[in-house]
Amino acid sequence: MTLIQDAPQAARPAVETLTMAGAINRALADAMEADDTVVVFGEDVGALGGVFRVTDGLRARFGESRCYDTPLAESGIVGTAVGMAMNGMHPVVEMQFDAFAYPAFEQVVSHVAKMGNRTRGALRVPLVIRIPYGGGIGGVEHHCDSSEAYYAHTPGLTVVSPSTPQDAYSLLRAAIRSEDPVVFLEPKKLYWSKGEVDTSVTATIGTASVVRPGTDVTLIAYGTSVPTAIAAAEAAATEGRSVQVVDVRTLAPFDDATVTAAVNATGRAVVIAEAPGYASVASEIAARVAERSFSYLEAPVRRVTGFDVPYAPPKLEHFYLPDVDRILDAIDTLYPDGE
Amino acid sequence: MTLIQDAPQAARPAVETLTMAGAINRALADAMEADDTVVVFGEDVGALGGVFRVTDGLRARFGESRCYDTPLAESGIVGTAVGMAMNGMHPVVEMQFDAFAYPAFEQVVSHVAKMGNRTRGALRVPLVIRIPYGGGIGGVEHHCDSSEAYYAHTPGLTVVSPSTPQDAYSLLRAAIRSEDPVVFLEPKKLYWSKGEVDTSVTATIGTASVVRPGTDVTLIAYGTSVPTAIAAAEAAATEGRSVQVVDVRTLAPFDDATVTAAVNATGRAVVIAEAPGYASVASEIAARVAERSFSYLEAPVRRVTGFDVPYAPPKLEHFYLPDVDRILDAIDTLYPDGE
Amino acid sequence: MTDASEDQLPREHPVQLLDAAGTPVADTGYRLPVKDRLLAGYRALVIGRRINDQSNALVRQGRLAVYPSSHGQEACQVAAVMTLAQQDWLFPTYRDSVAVISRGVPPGEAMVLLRGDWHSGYDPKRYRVATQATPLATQLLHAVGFAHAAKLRGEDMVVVALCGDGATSEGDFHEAMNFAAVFQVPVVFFVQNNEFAISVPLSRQTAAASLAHKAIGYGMPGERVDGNDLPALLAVLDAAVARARAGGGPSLVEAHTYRMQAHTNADDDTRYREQADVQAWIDRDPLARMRAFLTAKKWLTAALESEIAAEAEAVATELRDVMNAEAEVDPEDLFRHVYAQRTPQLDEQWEALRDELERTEGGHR
Amino acid sequence: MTDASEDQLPREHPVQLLDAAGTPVADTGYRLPVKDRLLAGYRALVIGRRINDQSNALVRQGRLAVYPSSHGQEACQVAAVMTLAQQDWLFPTYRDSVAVISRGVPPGEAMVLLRGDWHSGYDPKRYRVATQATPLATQLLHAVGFAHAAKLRGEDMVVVALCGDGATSEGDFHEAMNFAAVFQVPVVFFVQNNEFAISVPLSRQTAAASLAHKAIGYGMPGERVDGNDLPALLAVLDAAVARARAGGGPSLVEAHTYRMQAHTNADDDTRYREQADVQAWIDRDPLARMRAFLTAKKWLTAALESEIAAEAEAVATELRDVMNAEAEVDPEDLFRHVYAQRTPQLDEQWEALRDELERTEGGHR
Ligand SMILES: Cc1ncc(C[n+]2csc(CCOP(=O)(O)OP(=O)(O)O)c2C)c(N)n1
Ligand SMILES: Cc1ncc(C[n+]2csc(CCOP(=O)(O)OP(=O)(O)O)c2C)c(N)n1
Ligand SMILES: [Mg+2]
Ligand SMILES: [Mg+2]
Repeated sequence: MTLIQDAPQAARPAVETLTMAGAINRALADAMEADDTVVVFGEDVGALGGVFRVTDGLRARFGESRCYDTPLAESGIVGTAVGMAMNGMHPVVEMQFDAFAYPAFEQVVSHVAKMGNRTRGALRVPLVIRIPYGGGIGGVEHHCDSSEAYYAHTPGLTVVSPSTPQDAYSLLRAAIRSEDPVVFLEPKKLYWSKGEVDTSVTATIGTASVVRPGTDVTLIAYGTSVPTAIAAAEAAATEGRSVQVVDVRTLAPFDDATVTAAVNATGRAVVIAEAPGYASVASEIAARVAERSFSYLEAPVRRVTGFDVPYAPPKLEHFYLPDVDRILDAIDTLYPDGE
Repeated sequence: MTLIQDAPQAARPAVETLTMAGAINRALADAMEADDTVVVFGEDVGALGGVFRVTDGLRARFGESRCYDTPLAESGIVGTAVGMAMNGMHPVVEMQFDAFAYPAFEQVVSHVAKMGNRTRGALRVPLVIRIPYGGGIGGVEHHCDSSEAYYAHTPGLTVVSPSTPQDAYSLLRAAIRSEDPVVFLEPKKLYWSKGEVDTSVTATIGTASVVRPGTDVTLIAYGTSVPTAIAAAEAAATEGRSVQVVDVRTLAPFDDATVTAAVNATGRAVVIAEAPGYASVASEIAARVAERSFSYLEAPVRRVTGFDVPYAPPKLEHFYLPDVDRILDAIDTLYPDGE
Repeated sequence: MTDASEDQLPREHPVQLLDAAGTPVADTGYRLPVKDRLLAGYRALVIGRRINDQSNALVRQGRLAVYPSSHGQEACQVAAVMTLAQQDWLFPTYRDSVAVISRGVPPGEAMVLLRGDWHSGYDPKRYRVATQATPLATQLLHAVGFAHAAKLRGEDMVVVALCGDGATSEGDFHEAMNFAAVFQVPVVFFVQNNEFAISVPLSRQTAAASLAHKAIGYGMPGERVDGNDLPALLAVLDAAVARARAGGGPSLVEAHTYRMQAHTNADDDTRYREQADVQAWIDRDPLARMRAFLTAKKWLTAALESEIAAEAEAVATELRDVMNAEAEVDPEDLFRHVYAQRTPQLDEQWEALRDELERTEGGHR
Repeated sequence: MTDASEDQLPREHPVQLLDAAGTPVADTGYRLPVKDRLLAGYRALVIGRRINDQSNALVRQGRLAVYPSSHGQEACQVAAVMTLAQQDWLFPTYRDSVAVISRGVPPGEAMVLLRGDWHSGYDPKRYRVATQATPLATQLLHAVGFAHAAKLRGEDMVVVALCGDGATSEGDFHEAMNFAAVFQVPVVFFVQNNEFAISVPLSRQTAAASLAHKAIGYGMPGERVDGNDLPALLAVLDAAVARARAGGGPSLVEAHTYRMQAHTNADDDTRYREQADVQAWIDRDPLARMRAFLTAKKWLTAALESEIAAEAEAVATELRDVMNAEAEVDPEDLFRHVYAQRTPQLDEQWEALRDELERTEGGHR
């Protein structure tokens, strides 16, 4: 973990309304501006600017040697990024979609996550692997996996997922500054969501945040599930329940302090995530909360997650995805005898 | 899931004392004898009989076309196994060690797990991926990973891990008979453990078993952790505690019926597994138990797992591995005010 | 230097039997296919082109989620299918819908993936066509294993596995080529080199003289062919398939063609290529070339031309009609096929969803 | 046929400058290195052989957990290091301990992995030697990225990346070769083809005429060399390194050698190969060959011979002594290096372990 230093003062106005994709693009540009060891590469990140346009303009602005397309091979992208990081660069690589990061899995698990530990810190590999992940965009098979559990379970990786443009900007800047490798998971569905971004705001990896106050129930979510959780909290308010929402933000390592305090205050918790629930990050959060807040819990910790099935085809994804109703139903089960 | 049919009567005596490696070898031989679509391939499985000798004698007995070495490429091994299974064969492939299965991850997650669902069952891929896993054998880096969470989290996979020679035999026969792909995790540390094997005994994938009765506490474990849990239960008995042990056996899909009933009966549970605990199978079990047995629990569900660090080097692994003392300590925490 | 295996290197120039104008080119090694085959091929080309046009239209009308067009690559699509015997198998990619339909898969079943009601819409065994693969190069390994199984059983079966130029950079391409050569399985690797992997040009995929130069590194022959020249494609693929069928092992065929349209409707190719480059390839259109040749030969009469046009129209109409019919989706399908027998875990989850749907029936709470 | 890139094919026979008897062989392309270099090489060979013998002994004495011997491959080990300039980097595998030590890593640090007190025992930056890679072919990508970084900064640095014949079958080998060629980075891929991947013979790894035939498929030159002929290895590697240093891009060098001992002490090679085959290679021993040549040349005097023997003995003694000294292990190390700054999660876990160790101090409860 690294505590982030102050962000350099940008020439442009510090505060702007940006989409999450725009905020990430801005973070990449500002990081490349601030540190010329930062290089961006992957598939279609150059002239095209990425299939989601997240790297738009970087090649034009920083040149071919700072932002370039590679041969079409994910293990090659991550493996060469490891070598570059070993040799003083700070690579930020893009995996085009969640499921297309799987060919790089050996490099991620056996080297990205372990090189620093293997060498007793003599050779750390500061690099960022950006992965657009999750569904809700009507994508066909292999374009909508929520693959965070594979990374969060792997010791040595830092796994981050923002839910707002501001966090996307600040957390990516922090990730690029980190001495440790970071898997930066970008919720595709939120790429076009807008928000104010103050580029002078810094974020600390490893910290969750309470994004909505509440006294009756705590909803714990990350990525795409955060706006859904907030919407559910608002709906619950109309039913007279005060629901708190925690955005985990860093999936690994976990911020127990914030989450445990939040749950202890309400005594009721629902964990929300889009990934299949079995042996997932949601399982971990539920298990931790159930153990650490045991004596505070009025009801079992509920999980609202994806089903344990392959991600749904476009026409069925609305049945698969956690939504407000499903969260409200889960909240109801926390009050077996009504309120 | 497939309920297994009766095993064909073997010519040899039905009951024998075998090591787990021997039992797996016997299961492979009996399956190849019973069904000539069963083929075994991988690295060094032919003339050498596998680095753990698990495929010893198969090539000599069934010939080069039934048991053969491949080029050194795990994605190739699993990917061609998928193709073979699509075309009427029942491949049983060996990954030489846990960490060396990672290059095959994309094939496992995107095809092995999904082909049947993708084709609405028109094209199932019945194959078994055998993976020697876990530590406790003084192996160097990459030879001792407990990688079960990666597979158990992936919908469409059946994940099995035996803890006795009998289960190793019966579950592997069931896995090979399954219409679904099975990841068969073999606890390396138990390869040389001996036990009686009755080849006429069948097992059902998807069922846990209570391997030791007890009324005070339930220990939930699988693979290498089962003998450790039993030893801890025996030690606890000398301290006057009656400790029950459940062997999960099938890590996915999970047998809630058996586990929930067991925990409801004792009201106290400890989940034991060697893998790093974060977002793991142990997390899932703890979360399920905490939710499903909520009103029965006298104390929080404890987890005794590996630390969230890369697997330890040989000289440090005894600090890393869950052992009897660590389990007994966890049991003590279930009695905050002593008994 | 010279080497025994040197004949595994491709020719310096792609095999061509018809030049861009449709004029026959003499070739030492390959002969022009017979009249009927060429007419059948032309027919398939016209239908293929029509399928591409219709599919693009369906995307615009929102009936298809996405469509990776093979406009300009129809000769490759058609040849890959025409070279197969009935018992042979095709392993296509997302780009190969025209090949899939040419092989006999009903358009309505072929388009299920791109319409989004399921991941694949046809029974591979019925048409001997594997599912259209999205993860690049992964299907090549399936093709090799599939052919290996046939070889182990001594069956007469050849597998043609398709991939693009970009896919050759993936590790799975390497492993598939190598397994195929080591086990001498009856597979023909047919690479449609259309110069682009989305926005990335061929020069970023390889520094080799050609992709076919990779074959010798596996100990199999590599050949290059003009990918917009149907007769040449048929001649080269027929030879490769015959070789595989005769037990001669795998080979690699690289077709030089061009992706005349954007990667998919979602792509904007003006960001990464000059339209002049595209124009240069439009002048080498595979259809125009065949039409010119067949007309000069007087094999293609006005009557036949309009007969084929009518047939193409019929296929397009069928495609439009099935796509315009609303697909019925059943949420329980999410749980039905994950395992051969649904697990208790999935029973429980389906029941939860079913209850939820019943509760929220008639709108949300 | 012929092709512009054809000169990227290797020769039909491996380059040889000394035959098995140590008699010089005339070669058109490569010249015998100078006397001092050859004597320095011989010295390194003797020490390397001694390291292998000593390490095998340490395994038998239980001081090393395991040892993958390079007995018979010492010429490759030594040449790979002698060809490097001081600023260059070496990317070795588990089999290359002799190369690692030849590069200057103290035996005690080099053997930490195999002794089992940590995953790697030296600071790669200090010796310009990457960690010894176990997952096959994965280090080749690191080598390419490493060299790419140097190229981007315009530094004078060449990377020599080692792997075995079996590793060439992995997807990562393909991706590394391709990235290196596309980006023209200064890497020399040096494959020690010792005929076996544990029990699997070369014939199961490739159907190609040679592994060096893979180079042309990436657009880089491939060369074959007698792997037990130190002068030939030096000449060929020097040329490849010079080419890379001059900006000529990557190349592949395949050394034909033999794994004269079992894969590791844990292996039983009688299960899969005839001892006669091993004997045939013992007759081509790289040391004997050099000794015969240098003695015939009268460059190797009895005095020098015993001087070298004494040096080798000293290295062996150092190795034995450091290995016999008990390694101190600290359980807190498990938590210290996972992240640059230990996380609260790991603080908590270390504290739990520390308390447990204090509780159980003086034995178990
Ligand atoms: C493993 C993997 N990585 C990335 C992608 C995303 N992707 C889809 S198509 C494509 C380009 C493929 O180019 P090519 O192989 O030449 O085929 P073409 O699209 O030109 O037919 C990419 C990068 C993918 N489908 N699979
Ligand atoms: C990815 C991966 N798969 C399997 C292994 C297990 N393994 C270790 S060495 C070896 C054989 C390697 O042969 P080769 O590349 O020829 O090198 P050599 O041992 O002959 O030096 C195998 C299969 C591994 N280390 N990594
Ligand atoms: Mg292409
Ligand atoms: Mg070898």
